[in-house]
Amino acid sequence: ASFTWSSNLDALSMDPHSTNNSFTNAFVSNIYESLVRFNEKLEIEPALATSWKLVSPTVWRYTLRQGVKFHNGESFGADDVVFSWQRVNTPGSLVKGNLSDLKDVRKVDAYTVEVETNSPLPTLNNELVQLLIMNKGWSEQNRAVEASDLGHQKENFANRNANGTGPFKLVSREVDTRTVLAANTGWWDKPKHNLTQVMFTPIKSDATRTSSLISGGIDASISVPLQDVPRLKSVPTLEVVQGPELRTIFMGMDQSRDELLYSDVKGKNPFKDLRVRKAVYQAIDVEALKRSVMRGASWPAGNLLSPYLHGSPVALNKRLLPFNPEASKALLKEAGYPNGFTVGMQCPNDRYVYDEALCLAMSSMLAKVGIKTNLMIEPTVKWSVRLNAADVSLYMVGHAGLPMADVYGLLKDVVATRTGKEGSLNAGKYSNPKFDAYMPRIASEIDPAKRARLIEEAVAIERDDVSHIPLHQQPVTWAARKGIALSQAPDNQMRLWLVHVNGK
Amino acid sequence: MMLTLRRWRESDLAWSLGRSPEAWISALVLLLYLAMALLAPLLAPQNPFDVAALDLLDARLPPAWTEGGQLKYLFGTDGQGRDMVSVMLYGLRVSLLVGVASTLLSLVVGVTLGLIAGYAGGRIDNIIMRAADVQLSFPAILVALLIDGLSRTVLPRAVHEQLSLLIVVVAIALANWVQYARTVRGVTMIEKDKDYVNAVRLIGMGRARILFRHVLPNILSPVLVIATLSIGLAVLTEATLSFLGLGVPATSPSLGTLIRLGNEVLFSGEWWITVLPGLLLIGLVLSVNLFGDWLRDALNPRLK
Amino acid sequence: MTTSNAYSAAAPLLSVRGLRVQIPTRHGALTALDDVSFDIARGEILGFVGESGAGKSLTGMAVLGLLDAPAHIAAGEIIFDGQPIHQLPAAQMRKLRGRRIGAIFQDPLLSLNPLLTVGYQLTETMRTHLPLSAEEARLRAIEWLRQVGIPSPTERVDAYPHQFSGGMRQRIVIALALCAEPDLVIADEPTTALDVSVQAQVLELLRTQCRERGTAVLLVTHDMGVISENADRVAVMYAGHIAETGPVGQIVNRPRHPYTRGLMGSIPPVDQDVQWLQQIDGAMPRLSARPTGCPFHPRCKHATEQCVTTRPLPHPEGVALVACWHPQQGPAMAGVAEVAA
Amino acid sequence: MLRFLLGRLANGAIVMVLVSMLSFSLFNFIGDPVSNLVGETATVNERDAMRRSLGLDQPLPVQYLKFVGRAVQGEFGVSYRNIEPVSRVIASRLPATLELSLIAAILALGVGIPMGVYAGLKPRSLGTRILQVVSLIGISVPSFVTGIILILIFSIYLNWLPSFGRGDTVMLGAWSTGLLTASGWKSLVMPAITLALFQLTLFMRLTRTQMMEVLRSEYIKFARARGLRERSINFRHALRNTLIPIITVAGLQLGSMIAFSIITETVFQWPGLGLLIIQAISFGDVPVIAAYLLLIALLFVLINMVVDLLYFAVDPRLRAQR
Amino acid sequence: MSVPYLSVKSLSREFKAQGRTVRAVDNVSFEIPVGTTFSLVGESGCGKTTLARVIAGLDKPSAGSMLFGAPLDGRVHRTQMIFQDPYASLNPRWRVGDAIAEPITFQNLRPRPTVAGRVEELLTRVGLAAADTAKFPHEFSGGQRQRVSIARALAGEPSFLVCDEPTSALDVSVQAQILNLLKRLEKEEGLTSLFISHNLAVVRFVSSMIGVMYLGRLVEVAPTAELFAAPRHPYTQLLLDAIPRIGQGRRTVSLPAGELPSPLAPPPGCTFHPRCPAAMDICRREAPALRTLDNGVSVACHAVGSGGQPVRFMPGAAHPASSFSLS
Ligand SMILES: Nc1ncnc2c1ncn2[C@@H]1O[C@H](COP(=O)(O)OP(=O)(O)OP(=O)(O)O)[C@@H](O)[C@H]1O
Ligand SMILES: Nc1ncnc2c1ncn2[C@@H]1O[C@H](COP(=O)(O)OP(=O)(O)OP(=O)(O)O)[C@@H](O)[C@H]1O
Ligand SMILES: [Mg+2]
Ligand SMILES: [Mg+2]
Repeated sequence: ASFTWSSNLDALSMDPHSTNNSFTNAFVSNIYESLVRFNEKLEIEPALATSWKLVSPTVWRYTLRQGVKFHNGESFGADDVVFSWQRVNTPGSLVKGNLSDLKDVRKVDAYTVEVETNSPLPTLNNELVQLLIMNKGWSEQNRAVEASDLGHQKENFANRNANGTGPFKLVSREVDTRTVLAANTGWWDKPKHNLTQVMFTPIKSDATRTSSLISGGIDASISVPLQDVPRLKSVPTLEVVQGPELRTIFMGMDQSRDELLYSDVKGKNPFKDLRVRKAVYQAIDVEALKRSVMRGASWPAGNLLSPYLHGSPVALNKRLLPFNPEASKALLKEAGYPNGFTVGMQCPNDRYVYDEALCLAMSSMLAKVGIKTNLMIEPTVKWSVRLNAADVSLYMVGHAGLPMADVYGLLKDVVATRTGKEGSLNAGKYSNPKFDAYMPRIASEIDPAKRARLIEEAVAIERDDVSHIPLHQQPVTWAARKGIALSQAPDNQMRLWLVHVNGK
Repeated sequence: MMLTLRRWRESDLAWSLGRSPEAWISALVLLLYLAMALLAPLLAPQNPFDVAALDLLDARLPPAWTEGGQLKYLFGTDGQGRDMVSVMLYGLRVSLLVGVASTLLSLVVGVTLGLIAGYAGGRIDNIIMRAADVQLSFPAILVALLIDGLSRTVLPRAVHEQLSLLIVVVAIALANWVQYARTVRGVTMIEKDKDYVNAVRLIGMGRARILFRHVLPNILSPVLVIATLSIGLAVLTEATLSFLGLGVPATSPSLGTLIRLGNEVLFSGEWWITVLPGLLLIGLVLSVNLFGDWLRDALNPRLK
Repeated sequence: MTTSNAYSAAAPLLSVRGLRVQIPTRHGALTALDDVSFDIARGEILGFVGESGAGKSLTGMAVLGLLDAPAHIAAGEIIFDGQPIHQLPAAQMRKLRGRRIGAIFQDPLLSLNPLLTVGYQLTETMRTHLPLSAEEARLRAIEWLRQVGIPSPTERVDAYPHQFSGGMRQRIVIALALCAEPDLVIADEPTTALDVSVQAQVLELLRTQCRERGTAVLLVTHDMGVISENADRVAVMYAGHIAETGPVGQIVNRPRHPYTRGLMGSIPPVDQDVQWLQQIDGAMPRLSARPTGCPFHPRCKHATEQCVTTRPLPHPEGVALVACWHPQQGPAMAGVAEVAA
Repeated sequence: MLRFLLGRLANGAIVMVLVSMLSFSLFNFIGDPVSNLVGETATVNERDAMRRSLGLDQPLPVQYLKFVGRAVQGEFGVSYRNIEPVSRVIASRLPATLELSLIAAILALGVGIPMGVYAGLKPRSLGTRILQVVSLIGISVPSFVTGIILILIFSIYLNWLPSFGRGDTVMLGAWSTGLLTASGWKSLVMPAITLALFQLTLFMRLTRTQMMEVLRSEYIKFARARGLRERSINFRHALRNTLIPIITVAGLQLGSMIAFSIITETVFQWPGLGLLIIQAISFGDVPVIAAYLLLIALLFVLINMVVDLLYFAVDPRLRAQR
Repeated sequence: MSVPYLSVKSLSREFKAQGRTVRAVDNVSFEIPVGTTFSLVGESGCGKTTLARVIAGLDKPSAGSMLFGAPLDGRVHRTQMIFQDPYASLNPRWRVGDAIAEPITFQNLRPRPTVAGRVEELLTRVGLAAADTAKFPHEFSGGQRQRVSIARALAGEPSFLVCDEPTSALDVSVQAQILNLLKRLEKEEGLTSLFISHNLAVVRFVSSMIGVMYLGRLVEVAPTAELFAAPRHPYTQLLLDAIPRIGQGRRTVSLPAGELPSPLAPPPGCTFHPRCPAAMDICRREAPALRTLDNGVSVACHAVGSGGQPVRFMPGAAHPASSFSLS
């Protein structure tokens, strides 16, 4: 059967190493595979490796699958794995950062490789998902041994051509128009899908995408605007599937500056006071946001971590404090702000589901307890500059814990003290040495039970500190023609090899 | 004052206005719009800028006459629970402000440059007209980006945030000055050689004074025509900019932002959020244009 | 020329009777022409003079059926070759224009379409009215250019109007007016835009061409000299009325109407020195403020009570028709009147 | 004539240099491409490395000179977003936009001018009044709304036309055209109407005023006085003379149609320059933005030249002078 | 003789047009005595307006000089100008009263409180009513506007008046009013003027000296009576003949063919030679200089004898009242 699907984004490139863009990575995963892969429940399952074992605390040995062929007919082997590791380390590669805990990948024999890590790494397989395997011979033939290097104005063949081992082959590609894939009949796995040809057409405009679903121009869409859900549900031939995404949306606060930016408070920073942070927490009605802004489609969060993330402390997934404007006002008064104060509020307007509307609604909620907000709503290109420069006071941000789907990445990016290597999204510069001390331990604790306890303790610290104010997990909303079985996962990735089209 | 009033009443313009139903109806509608915009704080049941007064629970209520509507909100509410009547009144205010302010600004810039180019000629003329060419190859959207970015680097942070409305105005104005400059330049080149200008040159009057006292009043009618028409265009441009996320912030609603936000929920049945401001905008642009159209014909001596 | 109608061959080619043209405005209808009557015989040149705004052009346009809206004929009739044409349907009037009644306008630069070659404009005009093939028409166009004195017409037939000088252009306009061989040409100030020396050439051309073909001409101008040298008869207009009509010699040498006399007297003479020019004080009334009775009475030193109340109708005075209660006698000489300082 | 063209070219060159400077200074204001490249969770060190690798850490004049140095060789670098040479990205998008603009222009001129002629010939008729009001509605509705309304009617309710894309295209050498397939034409209808609507109204209004002025001119009166047929007067004599101002405006409008196809292309996912630029802006794809701006400037320069040449073709007065 | 108010010496004015140079005024010299009117005649495009603009100071000469002598009564030298087109010479947006007052207030000629009175006085002077101050130009007829222009010119208290075809756009009855007014001003105020026209009859009425221009050059300068009695230059003769005469009936015109050559490409030698019946070889090669003859007449023609006796070059026009024969 043939299948046409759409999203608001297009893959940036077909090269699995040249970009670090979650949609691109997800798209390319239908063509290229790694040693292991996530299934729709985000569990690790064997892919190009059949088994693995720990040979020393920092060295793992992977047995590769035999008889696997690349799309061009060449056989897959250890050389390709080593080659791909080398390619990931070329200057142009942008996935390097996702594999930064790996030290080396060595060939043992034709079908065995060893992976050495910098330190004991419980999440190695989660990281390895990012190491998509390219064919050495093909890359050498087509001068694609290095990833495209933007700095040197270089493009390479792999950008618009692909040769993987995955369930689908690239047939043609027109950027922003359509990318056509065909089923790989020689795929090593037993296909659960019944697709022969897949057409992907990105449609940027929400209304147009929805119209195309209704008029039958496309079979499925993986970015359905929430407001269109009722309309789509009313179409008898369509079906809407909705579930929580890994991504949690939360509010950050500047907790490092001595004087808050964009504020009428001079000479001090109210957010350094836990009472003020709690006051903000209690002023925001996440249930109201869910009902009125998110149209019922959100999962109010108790902490920053989605329950679907590996290692998530589910026990802590309940609100720390209830919504209570009176309590909030009392806290503010206690902290010395009986009349509240004014603060800048930085939000993106094209990044998260209803990001702008959420901020507008929160601005109204905060106003009710006396915190007047100066809204600074911007497109992502600008908003991200602000985050990087920590040019923020009260800001919205979100994190999905991807690509590893593990709590560690999120905590490292969001909560850990900002340094050159950590806290990249910690624009408010929250910093608690007690929390930071947990980080290396979580990173290298192999024993799952011990690791879970460490995580729970660390998250409790951060949660009690109100380092951030968690809002909710936003929804993944897909729609498709009835009779098409899609397997939706919280990482919002279209796994084409699990799609089944009935009839036809 | 009385004299001007009387002159106006007896003038051909007034007469021709009376004879064109489109013209006086649109003039009436414009006056009505103007009144609504000016009196918005008095007319609006709710102040949409007072965020503390909003209740999220009231979000997306349909108009009062439909099922589920509340009498409190005649035209329903938007996604933030703002009363549609109020946001539309305030939106009209912002849109008109953007339209009029940007038109005035581009008019002042364009007319001044056009006068200078037309009167001075030669190298100065050349420079100004090249600048016009450059300007023409920049779509308003990119101009808006440029101005926005520029103001960010030049202005102190806090100031910039409050100026987004001004930035939109400046961006639209910059995109539109060229047509004034070109028209005025052409007319100035003709007017400056007329003998009434020569007559004042003979008494030794300086250039600037001649330009503004004598030439300017005579080029006002084509300028007036462009201005009326471009108010409508500016209102639309603002709407388009806001469609691209570059317009006025959503907190100060313009008709454009309202339509843009409402446009997103058109399929979900919440038609009033986009249709009502849309109709208001169409009415505004339509009457401005109809009025401008009539003015063009009425002021064109060759068509009399 | 054959005439087979109820009127005798001696009947005038064009006869305008009691013509009234009105222009509706918001202050009511303005009467721009009132009770205008005159005849033109075949082959005759009738001069039309009068102050600017007196209604000369309007008369010509009324005859052509080309009054600009909202001006329209409110009363009177225009009879051309025995046939009333003032109420003719547009399509029939169109066939008449160009074919039977030609026209020449004041400004040769503005009269020619700048984007079409003169040859095209000539052939189109001819082929609209005469059964000619394209080649025949072209040959005739060249012949016409030759006749109106354009040097090397074969080459210049494909030239555009801007490639000719003003005098040549006006000659082309004459060729255009005559090329479908009309019986009457209405020439509205055909030389006002031209230099004196060129003017003489053009007028002579018009005169010869019309004489040869027996074409009658309504020659509108305000240059008495031009009238004097070219017209057979003259009609003098003042404020929408015809003040005086008569043979050219009579009007020029022995004008009867005080206005005509004033007009003649205010022309500075070329051949003699004068101290002061005779002047008619005041200005012609505006259309919206026409005086009662004789329209000239506010400026007339002979005006009496009668002139204020009752409008004089044209009546014969010698060989002329004069609309005046107090027609004057004797020659009107330029420069005789002393101005009251 | 040659002198004139050379002068035009020199002027064009000045314009291009100014545009290049302006567009370059735009870079710093667009936002930061680095986040989009390395991912928002990338560490500070990774960002800095990327910034250095792109040369964004160098002083602005140095960046500009490098940019100009490459640009004169027709090199605009590699698109940050698609990692393709910018020249190829633009070349692959240009046909879509040009075809769309061209068809829209034909529509605008082909419908607008006849409507304007009618309105000019019968200025007081009921038809004209209706035409004027209705056409004004066309320019009172923002084009993103027009687009959605068209989609609602023709894609959803009637299901006649596809709501997005360009349909099937055929390669003619390096040019991908949608004009040779049925689905290409079907896809073209709605975007072309959306894009043309504003210009159509503009041309109608312009033609009407011009027509009314020309019809009052002395040579039209003289043509009437010669008893020429109405049709010939209206079309051969009058319309021709109204063409001169229309050509100027048409040139400018074609240029701005190409420049302003942004909205239409976004609404209909039309894979042209407009869609490219809007995505480049939101990504911070500086090389593409710079090249796009230069291309638009070049287009305007070229169009201005073509307009001048058309003047020569239409107006014999100009032909003689040069 | 009398003192010259203005002496123009070898004045030229060139224009660059379409890459070529047009000599609109070519080496012109003449003098205007105090309190008299000097007229320039010549066909359209011969350079009259250009010369007038240069003399009025609205334009710069390319070469040559102008010298304004001190007026006899010690008044300051002020130039004013009356323009040809009565419709373009008044600012349509200004009330007539304001337009007339402007030269007074701008140059501080009168104390402020008296300005209004002065404006009314000027208006009555030119035959308009004091009540007309509040009107706009469009409320006047062409002749009335021209009178407003004259009032405005007089308001500037000129010692020198340039009149560029002030009556060409008007009909004869209005023309008579204006010409009488100008003549009265000269007589009463002792104004010196330069008067430009292409109408010889008008010029004869107003001026004491006449200069005839052809394609940018002066071809003949003579006292008015002398010029009309005995035109020397063939072009002057042509101009005189071309004027249609009144009351002499139909005439046979046998004017030479040919029209004004283009000033862009003037013929070599004497620019008039292509139209001149007396053209000789030398005329095609050499431009004749303006020679002063004994009776105050200057002429630029090779064919005019050194003694300056008038010779009839033009075939002339016969004026038989009855017959007409066609050439
Ligand atoms: N369309 C019109 N609307 C108003 N008044 C008009 C119109 N057409 C002509 N008139 C007036 O009618 C009168 C007669 O005009 P007409 O053009 O016939 O005068 P004329 O004798 O030809 O003058 P001129 O010598 O200036 O050409 C004038 O007062 C003129 O202003
Ligand atoms: N600004 C200019 N640029 C180029 N050529 C000019 C300019 N002004 C005048 N000329 C040319 O100079 C010549 C003389 O013009 P001018 O206006 O002085 O003539 P004129 O005798 O006043 O004519 P008219 O009787 O028509 O007013 C003409 O050929 C004209 O084309
Ligand atoms: Mg007339
Ligand atoms: Mg002149």
